Amino acid sequence: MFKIAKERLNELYAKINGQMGLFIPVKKAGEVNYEVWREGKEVSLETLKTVKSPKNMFFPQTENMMKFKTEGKNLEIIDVRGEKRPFVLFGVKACDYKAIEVLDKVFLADPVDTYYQSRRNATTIVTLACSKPEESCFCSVFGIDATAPQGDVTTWLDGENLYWQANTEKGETLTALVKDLFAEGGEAEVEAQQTATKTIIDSLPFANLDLSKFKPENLNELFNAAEWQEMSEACLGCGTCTFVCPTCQCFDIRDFKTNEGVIRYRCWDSCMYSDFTLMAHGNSRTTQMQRFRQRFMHKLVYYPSQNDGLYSCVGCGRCVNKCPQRLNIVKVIKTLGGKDND
Amino acid sequence: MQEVTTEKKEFTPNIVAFCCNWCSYAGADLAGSSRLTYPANVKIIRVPCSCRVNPSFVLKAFQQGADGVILCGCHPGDCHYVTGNYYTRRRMSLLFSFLNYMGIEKERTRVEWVSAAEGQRFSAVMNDFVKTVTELGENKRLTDLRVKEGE
Amino acid sequence: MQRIGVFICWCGSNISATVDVVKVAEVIKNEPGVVYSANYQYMCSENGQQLIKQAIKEHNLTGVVIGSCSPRMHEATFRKAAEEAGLNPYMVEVANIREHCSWIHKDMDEATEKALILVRTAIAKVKLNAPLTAGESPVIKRALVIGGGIAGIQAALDIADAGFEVDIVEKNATIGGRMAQLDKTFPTLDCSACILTPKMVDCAQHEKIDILSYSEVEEVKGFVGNFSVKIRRKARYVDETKCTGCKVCMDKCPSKKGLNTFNMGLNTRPAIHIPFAQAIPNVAVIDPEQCIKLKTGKCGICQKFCGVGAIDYEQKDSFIERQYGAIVVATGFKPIELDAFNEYGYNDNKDVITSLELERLMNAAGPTNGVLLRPSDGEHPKVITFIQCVGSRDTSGCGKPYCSKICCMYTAKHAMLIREKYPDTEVHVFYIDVRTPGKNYDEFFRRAVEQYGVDYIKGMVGKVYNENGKLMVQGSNLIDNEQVTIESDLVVLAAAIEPEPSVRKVATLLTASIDTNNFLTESHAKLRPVESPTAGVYLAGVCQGPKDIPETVSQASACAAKVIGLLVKDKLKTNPCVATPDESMCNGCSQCANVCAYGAITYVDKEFRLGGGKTEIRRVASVNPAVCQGCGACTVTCPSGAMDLKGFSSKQIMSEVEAICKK
Amino acid sequence: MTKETLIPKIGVVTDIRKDTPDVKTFRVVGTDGKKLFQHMPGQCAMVSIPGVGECMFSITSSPTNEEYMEFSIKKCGCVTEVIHALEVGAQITVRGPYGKNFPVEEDFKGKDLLFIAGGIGLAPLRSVINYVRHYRSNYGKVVIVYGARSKDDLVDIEEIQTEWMNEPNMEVYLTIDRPQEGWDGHVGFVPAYVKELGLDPNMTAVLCGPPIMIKFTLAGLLELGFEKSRVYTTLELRMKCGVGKCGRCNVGDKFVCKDGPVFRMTELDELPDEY
Amino acid sequence: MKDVELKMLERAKALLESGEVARVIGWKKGDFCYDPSPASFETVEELNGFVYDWFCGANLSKYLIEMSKKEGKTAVFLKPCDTYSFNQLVKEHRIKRENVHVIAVECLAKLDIEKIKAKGVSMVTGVEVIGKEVKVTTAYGEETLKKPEVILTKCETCQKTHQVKDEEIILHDRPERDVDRFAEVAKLEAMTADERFAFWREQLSKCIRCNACRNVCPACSCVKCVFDNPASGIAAKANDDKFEEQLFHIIRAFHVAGRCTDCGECSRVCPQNIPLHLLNRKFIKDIDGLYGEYQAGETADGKTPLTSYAEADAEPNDVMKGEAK
Repeated sequence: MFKIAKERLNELYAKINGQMGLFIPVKKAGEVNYEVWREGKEVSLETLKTVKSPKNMFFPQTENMMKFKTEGKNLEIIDVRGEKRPFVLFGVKACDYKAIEVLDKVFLADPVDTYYQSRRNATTIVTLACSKPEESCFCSVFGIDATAPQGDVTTWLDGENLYWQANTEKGETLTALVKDLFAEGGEAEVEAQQTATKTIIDSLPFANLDLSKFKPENLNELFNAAEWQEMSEACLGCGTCTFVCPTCQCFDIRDFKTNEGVIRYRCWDSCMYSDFTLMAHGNSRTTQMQRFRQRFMHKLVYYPSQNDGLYSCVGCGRCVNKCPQRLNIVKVIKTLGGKDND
Repeated sequence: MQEVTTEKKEFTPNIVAFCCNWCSYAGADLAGSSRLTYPANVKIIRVPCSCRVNPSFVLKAFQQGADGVILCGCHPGDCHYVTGNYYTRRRMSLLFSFLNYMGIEKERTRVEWVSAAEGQRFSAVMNDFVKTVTELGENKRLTDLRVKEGE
Repeated sequence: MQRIGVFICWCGSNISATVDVVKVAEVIKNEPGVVYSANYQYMCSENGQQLIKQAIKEHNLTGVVIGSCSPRMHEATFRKAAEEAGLNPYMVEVANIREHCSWIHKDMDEATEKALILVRTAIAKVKLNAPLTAGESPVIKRALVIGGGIAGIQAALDIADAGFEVDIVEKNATIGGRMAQLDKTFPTLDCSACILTPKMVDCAQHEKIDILSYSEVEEVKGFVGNFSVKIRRKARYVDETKCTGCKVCMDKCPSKKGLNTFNMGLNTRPAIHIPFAQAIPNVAVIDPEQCIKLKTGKCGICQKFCGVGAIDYEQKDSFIERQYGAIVVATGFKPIELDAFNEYGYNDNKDVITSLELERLMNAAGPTNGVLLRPSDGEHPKVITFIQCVGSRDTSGCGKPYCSKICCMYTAKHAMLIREKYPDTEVHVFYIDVRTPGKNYDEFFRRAVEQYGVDYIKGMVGKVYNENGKLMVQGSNLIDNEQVTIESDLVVLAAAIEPEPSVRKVATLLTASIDTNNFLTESHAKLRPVESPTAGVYLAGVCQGPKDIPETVSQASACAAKVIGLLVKDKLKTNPCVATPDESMCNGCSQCANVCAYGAITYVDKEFRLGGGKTEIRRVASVNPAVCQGCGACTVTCPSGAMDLKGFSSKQIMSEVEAICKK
Repeated sequence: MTKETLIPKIGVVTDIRKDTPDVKTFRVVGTDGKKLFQHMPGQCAMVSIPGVGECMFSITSSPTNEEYMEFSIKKCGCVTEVIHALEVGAQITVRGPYGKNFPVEEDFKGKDLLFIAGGIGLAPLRSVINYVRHYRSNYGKVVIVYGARSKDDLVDIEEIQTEWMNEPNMEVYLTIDRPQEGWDGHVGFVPAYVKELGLDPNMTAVLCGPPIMIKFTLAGLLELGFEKSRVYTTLELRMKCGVGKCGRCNVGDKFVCKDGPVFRMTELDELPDEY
Repeated sequence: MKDVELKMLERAKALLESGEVARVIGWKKGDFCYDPSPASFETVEELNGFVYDWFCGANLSKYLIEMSKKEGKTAVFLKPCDTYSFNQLVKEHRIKRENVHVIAVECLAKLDIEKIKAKGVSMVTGVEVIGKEVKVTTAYGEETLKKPEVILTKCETCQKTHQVKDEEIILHDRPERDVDRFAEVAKLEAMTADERFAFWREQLSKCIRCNACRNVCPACSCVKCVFDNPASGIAAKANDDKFEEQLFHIIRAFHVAGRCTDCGECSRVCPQNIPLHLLNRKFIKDIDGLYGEYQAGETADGKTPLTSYAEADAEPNDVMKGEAK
């Protein structure tokens, strides 16, 4: 294990940035989101939850896929992707890291989504353990240890230092690159922090959510539950929950006319939107209740039944904080989940 | 430095002019039949009344790379449709003031009332507008680059 | 995919001298969607049109773009040609490469480049054009005239003389209006009744005119050529068909203390009465507020004495509904209330009167039988002071900002008549300006001053007060630059006139727009002064703006000409470039109707399928294509973009924008 | 399957046939004049007009056709409207094939097959029917019941009448909803006709058509003694990616584009009722 | 606030019991002391979850668009600011007025949990407001905060009073602030165009186009939004670049101009805390300055500034020169 003094972190960023791209939580106009690091930007590793999750590093909110050019009647398709420069994603929390695993199962499943894959392959992920979880956090419910996230490199941050431990080959490569900034040591501090943090995690209000009911065999029972109507009543049908969610992966493919031709791009979409399933001759989900149900059923039942029980929620609590009308997955779990939620 | 100046010299702005059919378009016709010149980069779109111009048309023009947008209609009180340009006046006052508030250069947008008899004025207005926008340079703040940061 | 043909006109050398027309036609061939492209010397010529027609047929064209002179010049020509070749005329677009290009640019390359862009822009538009057809609507050959004053009477007579049925709806018991109250008329000083009453009689006797007196318009539906109007016939408690106008009831009626409104309240009349001697119809009416029988149930004297049994205390308001092709609004005016003008002491002094009251005082059929006596004591006034512009040209907010237009002339008339009849009377007139435009008007005014020695004082009156039974008029004389006080016996105020208040309701019913002073708005101040923006509605008389009798009569006749022009048509062709809402997206928020100057938009409840077998009833806009003029104001007001304009759709305009901006 | 699953190929429209007032069949080949890719009956492809949009259509032609692919497309939205306006020679984009095919090489083999279609629902079945005709000896008896609103709405009527009706061991029953001049065939709705025909319940059935037709036909088949596990149908939901990622066609734990569009009735029973 | 809540509960019970209304729209308790959700209550039993506290900031008026279509009357609790939105929706025929029973309720400003958390106070378990002080109980102890510093941004400049007069009112509110709600707009106006551009670029670049601002906005009540409608020519789902962000917010602000009641919900719900209300307020400020003061939603009838005009209105070019008044 290595460590580096907090005040020298800028040197670390600069060093990484010299070799590859660096994405890191940056504060802009009051809000913290992942951004390209540049000298002078206000890095905020301490921020527990970035507004947007780091998923847009692999699955950007909008992404040009190809261009079409027309010459007379002839059509030409141009792949607009360039070579992906390797980059480091720095400061990923345990929940967000787990969410990448959830996304991998979708995008890297056959047939592989090469847009996602090339970004994913080019990334070295440096995770950061949590030390101050708050009341909306419930990652432990999904078996995530916020004090020991995985990733190519795991780091911990306390008042003085950042502690660094490489986990993978990619991590080692990165470590070698910046090693001269590091000193050895930090195991004791890290352990102390982990112990303290775990005590907080165990006492969090959502620490004991009961997921036992959300099993594939209960699919139809849960789907037909009467409570959906009441739970979804206040839902505005905005996409806030889906857009801040680290695991939501719905997208749309659209065309945009430019002066030279047509760009086909994909962008985030939300199952909460009324036109998500709209076709020329009908809509399979006409009510907001159906759309609301779809989102949570997908996270808690459909996805797990396709992926060996892995839930498509990582307990990051972003929806708990950001839903305009204070609806969220915790309320759904409490209403429909196992009886230990009562 | 030299390069910059030559570049500026070569810049000819793309101007979209929305003209109402009854006054301003006729005014433009009169400018034409009176052989009163104005730059070729002004292109006119005919609308029945200035009140047909939706803010989204203006924004669309900027998106597609227009450097200036000008709206011309009958003088207030002379609208062929009685009250159309009164609404235009309010809408565009508010819209253009708002664009200015967003930091879009206010010189890029303009409303002028040109009657069917004011061919002279039409040409003068267009010359002046082109001059103003040329001095301002390319529209960079409200154009669609479709280029993304951070990749 | 459309099959578009492009035709580039040389216009002799007008276009071809600066635009390389051959090149334009050549380059444009490669545009997607273009299947034919040609250039010709004069596209608008017989041969040119033939070329277009031939190409439409040979190449199966679905759209045509013509690069030529302004569409204001030959769009109609080319559309007609296309139609003759079997193509919908609205599938033709004109790129203006003459007025907007060749004539204003000198550089050939530059002009050619621009011409190409303009043609491409027209192609972009025509690709989104849809065939449009003008609708037709039938015309009901009957006109409604609202208001039975001189304006309404004249309009009705002219329309009826042309052979069309006309109904006059008059809210009072008789037609005649304000003019019937006047004594003499300027500038000829002939007797008002002498020239008006024959016309009233003509109306009554005209087989095509139906006078609906004591009636009001209650509801208006429909649109130009096809209005359906509900009219309330107020209960007059006298059977109109039986009453002979013998006036016995008036003599016998025990309740005689009602204010005579015809005489401006200067004397009284019985509860049952005929407003004045020459009233049309010459039928009595009972004032229910005043009638003892109607108020208490006891009395019934008039019924007893009525020889023909015309009295019917049980009569109720009734309604009739009729269809009209055109409506003339001639609701007239009233003098303003003078409550806001305390300085003139109108409410405190009986001898401060308005000019209209003076008219009655001087009229032989008036309360004093034409002898000028002052209201307070019946004495003959020796000093009379006129004050002009009472409430007119007033920007203080108390009165009206406009000039009432008639006051200068009638004041001169009054002054002259008084000096003529009572030469011993001293007459002063306070004025701000004297305005006398009009044939023989200034001569008339000068006669008052020069021949009759009326004392005109330029200046404003500050105060009128009573001192020892005399009315002291305190004002300034701006010419002599001094304060003057005139001891007067009678003060006459030239009160401003304003539209009859009931016009507001009428305007609302007709969705005719009204200005801040309650005058009805004309369609165009200069070129369409007698038409309301609401198609099929015409304006006559003071309801549109202050005017005197000759002007009113001319406007009424002009109205009639317009109405006749409309009614002779069997069908109306409607402009196909009208607004249409996409009902599935309409919120029914009413914003579009708020900006429609023509009242073309109404709302209907419509049922929509929601999916899952459910339905929902929503209020949605509905545009009457016969009334919509196609300005597009509603399309921008509509937040959901549900409202679009045919021929100038949002998509069309946006694609024009795109084509222009494409570098 | 191309490696870049979301990047399409360019297709050239070589023939357009107007089947019904609102259905056209488009023949498509690659720019090299060859077939764009191989597929199996029941599979779909994403067809797009750049700048307008991309839509999923079932491939109507049989895989055994080595020269080209066909799509029968009904005009019902903005993309299909533009497609309908295409002329021969136009270039479009195609990607695929997507989804599971009919089990022609597995469950269908050696079986008697019953195909029931309504309206444009014949499009996906045409592929499998012609496949079966090509490998005729691998299958038993074939019965086709096809209905539409009117005789003008029957897709591919020429092929049905000239080829299918003359195929040995193949029965074709046509019906239209309401009597019509010039039609001397059966009149009535498909579900009723199916019951009327008294079909052998041991056949393997494939249904395709509007939801309401499927619902009533299925009920009729069950009445006749058909087993749900041997009844197949295809679903149609909004799709964008075609590879089970964009989330749109998700029903329960299935993605219609990936796990369908062909489903056994027993599989559908397990899905929540949201398709 | 507790006494108000009790009174509201009492009324809700009475209305449901008597059958006068079929449902009551209010708020229901969440998992914490600060996360109540809007909810409808159809039975007295359901009212167990009813709550009205310092965090009931949501504007309930928009729910009435759907609720008023249902069978039976709907009672709704509206805060002063919500009554303006209600009137505006009635004016636009979006709410069936006859199906709604309005109960106006006291507000006294609502608290913003994000602002409380930003003060470094986490694990909040309880909140009590005493005058101008907020006592926060947390898992770690107690904290006292200044109320004006932790109220919702939309409450900071609120001077609204109840505008639905014909229905019952639970406790008249007393507006306690006298602040210039246009101060921040004026501040921006005073900047140079470059500075303003930089300001809005930075703010709007955060936008994730989640549509929360649009979907919560009572003025954005379109059956189908132009941005969802491919036929509009400006439909888009996500910000593809800076133009998109601006286009969306400019068009949205323009569409609600003259109709926006300044309820501030847009800024409240923005997950990126973009001060969206400053966009709408610019329109309000301009309208007030150019065409006379106008408060949308003050009445349920009449025309809006953009659907009316005066002959003497300012000329756009004078407005741009800053010379119009």
